[in-house]
Amino acid sequence: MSDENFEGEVRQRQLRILEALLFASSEPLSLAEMSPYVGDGANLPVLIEELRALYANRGVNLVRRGDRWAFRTAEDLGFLLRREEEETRPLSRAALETLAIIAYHQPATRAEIEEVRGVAVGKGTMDILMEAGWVRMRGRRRTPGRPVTYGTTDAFLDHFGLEHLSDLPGLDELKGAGLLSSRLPPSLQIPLPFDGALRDDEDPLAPDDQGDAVSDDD
Amino acid sequence: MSDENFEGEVRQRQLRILEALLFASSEPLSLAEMSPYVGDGANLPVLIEELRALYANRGVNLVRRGDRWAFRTAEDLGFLLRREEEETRPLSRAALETLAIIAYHQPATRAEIEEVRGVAVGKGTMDILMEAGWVRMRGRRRTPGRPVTYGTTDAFLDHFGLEHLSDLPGLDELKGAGLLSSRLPPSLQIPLPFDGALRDDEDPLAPDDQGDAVSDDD
Amino acid sequence: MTGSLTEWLDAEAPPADEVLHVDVDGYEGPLDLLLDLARRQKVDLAAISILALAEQYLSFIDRVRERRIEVAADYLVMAAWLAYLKSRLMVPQVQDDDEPSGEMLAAMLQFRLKRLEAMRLAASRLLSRPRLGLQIYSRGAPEPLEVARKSIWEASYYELLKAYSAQRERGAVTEYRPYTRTVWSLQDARDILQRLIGESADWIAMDTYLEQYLAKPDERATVRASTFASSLELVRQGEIEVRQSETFGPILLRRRKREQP
Repeated sequence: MSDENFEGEVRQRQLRILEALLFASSEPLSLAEMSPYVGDGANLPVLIEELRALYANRGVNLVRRGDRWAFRTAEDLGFLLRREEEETRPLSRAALETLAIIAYHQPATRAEIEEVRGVAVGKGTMDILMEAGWVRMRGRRRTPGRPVTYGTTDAFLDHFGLEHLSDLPGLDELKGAGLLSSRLPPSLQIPLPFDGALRDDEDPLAPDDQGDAVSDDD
Repeated sequence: MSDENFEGEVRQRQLRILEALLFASSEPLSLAEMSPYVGDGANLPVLIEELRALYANRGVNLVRRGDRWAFRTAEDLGFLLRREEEETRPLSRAALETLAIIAYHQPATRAEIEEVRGVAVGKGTMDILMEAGWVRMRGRRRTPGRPVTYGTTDAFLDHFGLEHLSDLPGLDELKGAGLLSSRLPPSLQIPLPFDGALRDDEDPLAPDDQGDAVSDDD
Repeated sequence: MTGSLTEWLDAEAPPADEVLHVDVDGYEGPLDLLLDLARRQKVDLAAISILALAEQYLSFIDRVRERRIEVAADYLVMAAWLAYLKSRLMVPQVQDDDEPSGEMLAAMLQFRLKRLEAMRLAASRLLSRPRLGLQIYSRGAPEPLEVARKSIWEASYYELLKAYSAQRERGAVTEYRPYTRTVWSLQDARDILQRLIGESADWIAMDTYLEQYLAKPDERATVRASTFASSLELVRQGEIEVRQSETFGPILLRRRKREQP
């Protein structure tokens, strides 16, 4: 009986050593690597199997990687440990300006947007607007280079509380709201956004069309 | 009965998540850090205590470090696991003494440390302790010159295997002998290492406070 | 005095980065030296003879200086303090002495030595604890918790319209032509007024004189203002007279009759 007790204690200690070793190791360990720590008399395969069973239903499992062993967090908890956090961020000025131009001038190509803005439109800016779900690629203009045409989405209308694109205020309304000064050349026109599916000069996008290739320094 | 079963399952899952979280992290985690993973209804202190008891006699223990928790290999296996590579850069005597004085006398100003050691504290010494993550600037003492007060961190507790500052070796003894008084002559009131937010005579550091300006030849 | 001087002078060299603070043979300041001397008395610090300790320190410093070794200032300050302490301990206390007694000074020094020794002991106890990375290990293969941050973009309708308007306005090619007003200078007004009044001695309204100039609406204000101001100047010079019989009534002007000499 006391012999059994003693054996149980030895075994318990061997298990504890294996536990600590596998926990602290940065790499999975082979039986040969663990053996010197546990002592000669130990039956490592049996001990490892016991440890595996012990951790089978826990948050951490003992897993086999080839001939080596390691502790890993349980697979079913993986998604939990990768949490998503939502963060509200104001749109940058560049993104806001680009969005506004697309809204009024759609369908608009990148070159057309840049003409109004007077500066280049970065790829990041377009990405943000597409990620926000407010801008979409509509098609390709039937002109040399076949540039992608951009337009707004229903989510855009939804976010800004518009029923139709035609609800966007025109020249007189913008002036009335004090957003445009009254001393503007009479030639200045505010376009009426095009709300339809495709314009005469637009081709639909092919299903696998990834849009314009944009250089990195853009 | 099925309600009890359900509760038991929820609890079991919460324990598994905590286990996985604490196993996955090499740094101690606070309850606030763990909370978003476990869900709202969980009673974290109770769950942590259950986990601690579960691992109490294992090769890996759940230990408390200040207000944080971490899995660490069991202390009694230390001699077995001890690796060949030793400390890359042992602390100088000056740094070690300074660390001890800060730990036992905190919050302590540079002048108080210097009084105990009877010699100026080099800037390098403080830098080493702060870089190691063991010492931090706590605030500023509300006395003329508003000197910075120093204290230890949770990483200090973690490194030296202490749950709380009250676990500092020989603390009661030193306190009893009146040796933790930082100013002469030894008064009747004997301060204890203080880990709390800020003392009555301490002001918080401004966000951009860089600490004491120290001359180069210091 | 126990131990030989050479033994002390052979003390281990200090680490290079601390060398500035170690000026006397590997000691870290006068308190460190005193503590070492005290330990050589081989008794409990509580039972130490402070007087003997002070003497040992002073003779140690003397010997070091005999060897023409620079002694750092704080060692000398301590030496001076210990010499003072020695004198306080050896001379009987005078009544009504404001300064602390020799016994109190000795007790203070003893306290500081005990406290320094206690901190050294504490440091070595800390070091002998099982330490993380040496005897205790954290997770060797941490699996970093991933927090994927998803941005929700925020923009108001007003900001959108403002952004659009601002761009269009910026882009609109506007030719800036400064609007130039016709302004009557006071000198012009005075010359014109002088000419119009001539030698007329009758009261005639200012607006009547200015009739032809007031035809242009955008010049009316400047014509009236400048003319009125000039008329006041002419009155001051005794050239003309001005009269107004009621508020907002017409301003009447006439040439002032010259006194016959």
